[in-house]
Amino acid sequence: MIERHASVVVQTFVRVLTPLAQLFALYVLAFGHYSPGGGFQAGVILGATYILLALAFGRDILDRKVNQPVCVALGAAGVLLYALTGVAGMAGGGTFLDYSRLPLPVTPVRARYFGILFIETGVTLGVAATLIILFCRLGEQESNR
Amino acid sequence: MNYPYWVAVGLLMLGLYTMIAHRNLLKKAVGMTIFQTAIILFFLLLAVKRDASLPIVSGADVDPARFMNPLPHALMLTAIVVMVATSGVALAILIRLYARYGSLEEDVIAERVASDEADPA
Amino acid sequence: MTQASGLPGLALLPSALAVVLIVLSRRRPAVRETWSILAAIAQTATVAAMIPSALSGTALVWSPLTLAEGVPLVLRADALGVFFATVASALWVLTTVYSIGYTRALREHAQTRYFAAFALSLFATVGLALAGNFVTFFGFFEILTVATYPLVIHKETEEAARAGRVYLAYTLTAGAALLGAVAWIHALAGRTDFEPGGILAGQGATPAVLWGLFILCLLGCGVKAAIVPLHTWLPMAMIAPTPVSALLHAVAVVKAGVFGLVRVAGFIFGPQLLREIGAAEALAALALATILLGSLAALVQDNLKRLLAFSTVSQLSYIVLGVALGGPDAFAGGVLHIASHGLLKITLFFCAGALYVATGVERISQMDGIGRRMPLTMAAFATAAFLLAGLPPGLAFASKWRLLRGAVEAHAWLAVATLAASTVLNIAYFAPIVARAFRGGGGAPMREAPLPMLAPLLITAAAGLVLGVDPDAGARLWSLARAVAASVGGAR
Amino acid sequence: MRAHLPILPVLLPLVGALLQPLVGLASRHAAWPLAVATAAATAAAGIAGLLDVLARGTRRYSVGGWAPPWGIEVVLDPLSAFTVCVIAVVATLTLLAGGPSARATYEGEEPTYYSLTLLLVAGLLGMVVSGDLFNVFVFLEVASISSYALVASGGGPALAAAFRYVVLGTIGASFYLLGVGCLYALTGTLNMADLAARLPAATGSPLFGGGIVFMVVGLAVKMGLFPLHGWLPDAYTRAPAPVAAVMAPVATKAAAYVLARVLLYVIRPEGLPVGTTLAWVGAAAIVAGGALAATQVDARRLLAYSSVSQMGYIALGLGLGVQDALVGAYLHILAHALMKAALFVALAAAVLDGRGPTLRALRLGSRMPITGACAVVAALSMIGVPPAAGFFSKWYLLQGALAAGQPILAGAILGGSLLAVVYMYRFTEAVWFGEPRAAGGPPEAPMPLLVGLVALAVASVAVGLGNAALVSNVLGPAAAGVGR
Repeated sequence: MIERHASVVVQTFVRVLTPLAQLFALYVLAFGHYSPGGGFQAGVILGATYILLALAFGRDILDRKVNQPVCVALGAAGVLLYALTGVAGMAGGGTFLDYSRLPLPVTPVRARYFGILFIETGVTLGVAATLIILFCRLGEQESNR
Repeated sequence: MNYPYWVAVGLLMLGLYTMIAHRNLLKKAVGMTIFQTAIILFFLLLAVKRDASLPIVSGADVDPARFMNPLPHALMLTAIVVMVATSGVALAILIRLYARYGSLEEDVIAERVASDEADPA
Repeated sequence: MTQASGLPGLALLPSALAVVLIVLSRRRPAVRETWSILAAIAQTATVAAMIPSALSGTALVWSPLTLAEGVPLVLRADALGVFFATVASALWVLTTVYSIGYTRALREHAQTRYFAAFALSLFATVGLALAGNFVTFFGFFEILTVATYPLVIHKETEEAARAGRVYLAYTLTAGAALLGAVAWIHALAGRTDFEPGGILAGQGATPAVLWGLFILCLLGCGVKAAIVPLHTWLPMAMIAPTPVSALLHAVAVVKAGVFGLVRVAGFIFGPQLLREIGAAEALAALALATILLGSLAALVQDNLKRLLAFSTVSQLSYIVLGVALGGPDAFAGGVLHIASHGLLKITLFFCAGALYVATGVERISQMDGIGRRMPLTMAAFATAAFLLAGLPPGLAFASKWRLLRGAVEAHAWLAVATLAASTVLNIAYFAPIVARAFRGGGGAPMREAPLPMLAPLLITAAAGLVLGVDPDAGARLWSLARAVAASVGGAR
Repeated sequence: MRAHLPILPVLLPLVGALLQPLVGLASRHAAWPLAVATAAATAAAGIAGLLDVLARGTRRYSVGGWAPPWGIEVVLDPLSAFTVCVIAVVATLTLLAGGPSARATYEGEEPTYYSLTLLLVAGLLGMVVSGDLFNVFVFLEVASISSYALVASGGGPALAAAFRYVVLGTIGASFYLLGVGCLYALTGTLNMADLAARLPAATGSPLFGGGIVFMVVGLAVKMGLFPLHGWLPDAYTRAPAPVAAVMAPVATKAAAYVLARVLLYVIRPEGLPVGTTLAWVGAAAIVAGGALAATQVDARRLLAYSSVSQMGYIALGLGLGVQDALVGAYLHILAHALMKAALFVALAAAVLDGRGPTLRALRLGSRMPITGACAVVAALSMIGVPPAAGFFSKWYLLQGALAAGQPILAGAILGGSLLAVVYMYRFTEAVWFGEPRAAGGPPEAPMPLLVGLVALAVASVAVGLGNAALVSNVLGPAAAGVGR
């Protein structure tokens, strides 16, 4: 079990940093088109913020904010968003993952842009959730079986 | 010219040897990572080209011959994710093995597994 | 000559249906047994209906589906097939009646499994009798192996399990050898059809290859045909209930092996080719050795069913001998012996079962005076025993006489001598039993086995006599046997 | 929708697997029906794909609209469509039959279990339809990682088996990747069709030989081919009963398929003795696996070693490479999947009833007559008794061995049948000699299990009887043109 780190400095710092870091994650996600960045990196940053919270305030805070079944479901939802974006391309008359054919009222080039954004959002969710789960599960002292 | 490939081969052998010869499961897992990394290195070496730059198209000055091959990098990005997942599963299993049998030495675990199977509690 | 007809397929239907119906009506013994009898009768009638066409030289052929690429499933009612199918089906009717008496008297367990496996065995027997090519034959041959296994282990004792293990080890190993032979023949000739006179001649196979094939076939069929030294499973399998020993280990299973050898010799290799590579002599030598060794082993048995089993080992090789000699007389005699041994040996087994049910006697040493208590049974036993030994006017005399004539014609003097010696040995192991049964024991009340058991054994004993006088009576078995020999062309 | 048939077999189980945790939040009881429905839809898509391919020919699908050789291609031809059907149908039946067993094993954690099994299925099907060597690797790892986790979910001894599986599985997958790298270095392409066109010009290079050896060895590990089968017996023995039932029939088949695809359709190493070696290794696997199976006292381990032996048949057929042998190998993929599934499901039924896993304690006999009968049918198919499917695959293999002039290999096939007699006999005897039905308690396995089991047993026989149609319409054309 990860213990709560009872230091005012650390806790205050984490309290301030967390929202900023999460905002930065969103920025990395959105800016991924133009510069180094993207869903994977955003997901790692997002996941790290929760791990940071757990390190400062103890594992319990994770159980309150995102408990494990929800976390697994979030991860699955992220990947599902990816897959469904691909399926939406099929619905628009293209093949699987053909974002230029997404059924959006924009030009194919813009549609490709949005398609990537959807997919990267899915990746962000998936990676963040996976990191949190890995942290929780591997950090458990005793296995349940 | 081909020396870097020998590094990859060396790492490969090192990893394989560690996986097969070491009795400690954690070291096996380390060997596994070295082994996979060697393969990634091998792929990346395939993309190397002298006097070439990153294949980022900016401006009109486009000469494909001056770009490095981006495909191996893309492939290895995927392979790295796969590798992370494999290592994650391996470590998760090791943690639970340790919790159950109190050791990561192959022979000790084999012994305790045998007594486990003889008398499943 | 062939003619497309669904009749051969129809012949398989009753027993196949019976398996399903027996399992479905497992909670009502009377209904279950009715299905068995009806199926047996229907099967006999269908098979009998094919006798005229088979005699006229027209084989009815039914080929409903392709088994594997280039290998159709063919059912073909030629003379030999109809001959064997008739014998097996007709005796199934009697055995079913007998079985009902037997299982009820002994209150056997797992009767549904028993009757279902029995029907499945007969399905396989008729199927392999009518099989028109070697692959089809092999299929039914293997089904027969599997279907008889539950009957062998019926008692579910440790001894039965051991017998079952030995039985499967022998028969499935043989099956693998036979599969090798079949596949090889298919690879060599491009087909595996049973054709009178053989299909392997002129395929350009070297003698070494032909010998290899012959040995595989011999291993494959020889186990079920109980050729020495492949016979050990048969005495062990006597642990099975007596009706099983009677029909399967005197008629269906062992004859399937012999029948397979007849098919191989007459319809795959052809007598001509067998003689050319010298395999005929080897087969004859094996048969002679088996005849003598089987008879000698029978001499020293005390358990009645084991004695009968060794007698079967010996008698089966008469058929093999006829095939090996290959002349028209010998071949026909050998084929006819399928019927004569079947009819007479089943009588003997029926008697053994009747003795066991009525008195619990299993050993010859316990049989003193039993003839007074069960005169009808023992009379039938004595009749069948002496007829089987080859005394006229029995059916076995008819077949052995032709066999002897064939041996003389072929100048196979060793065979003649062996046949004579075996007759003496036959009498030597049967006579003491009969003598013992009618010696002493006066005053004991008469107590025969129940009627469903008594009637079949009297009928088969009587049939042995009647057919001995005229082997062509009724099912025209002798004409069929001669037709087989003529078609194969028993090369001179 | 018809245009999307090649991708659906991957997409459906993938989406199904991702839905499991979401639906699991709402209701745990929905997991099993959802999984079975997903698998059934996948099977339906697979069958529709097969029919479509037979009617209209090979279907190629460019993922994302990028044309090959740059884009990722998914290909449905007779062979891949057939293999998709085998894996999807067998997985559907085992998921259906394994339901009661999974409920007992994973009380409350069923969504995770079904998510992993569906991911496994998606990975296996992805390996089959992928037209790109690297994507094969990715799907291979998706399938592998799911199966590592599934095996590990047994806890205790299963963890040790799972770790061994991870290490050896990773060696196998990495070797495959290394081989892919060699071929990529040689030709600069990963697309199978493109590679097949470019490779003949490059056969002289040492990278060519090295690439083939690495790929074949890697895939041999994944398909559990003797002597690289080290992970398989422990994994199948210690995995929970429902996992073994889902995994054992199909997991090794996809690797065998990739081996066939790579060796026969892409690389075609004419100058190297790869085929001959594979055939002889297959023969050794048949004999060694059979001999090892014959000595086991644990029913699961017996079945695991029988898998080693049966994979030998497939390797032998692929190695011989003549038309009949290939048909035999492909048919054996189906035959073995059906019979092994039936046997493991029957075993799961026994475990559910508190019996097994040692042969001595099995005794299904009079307590579970239908389960026992189905197990016997599958055992007979394993031995190769006609008209079960196992007989006909061996028949074609025998014809192939004889046509290739390899009587010794034909002997190995027959010898394998004999060994199968021994080990399956021990299994069958354990099934036959049942103790009298105990008072109370369920007299038979639960209904879903029975339905799946009976379907598998019936299919074993039906495939045998109908093999001629299958061979002349699907497997023959699939093997035509590549057979020597």
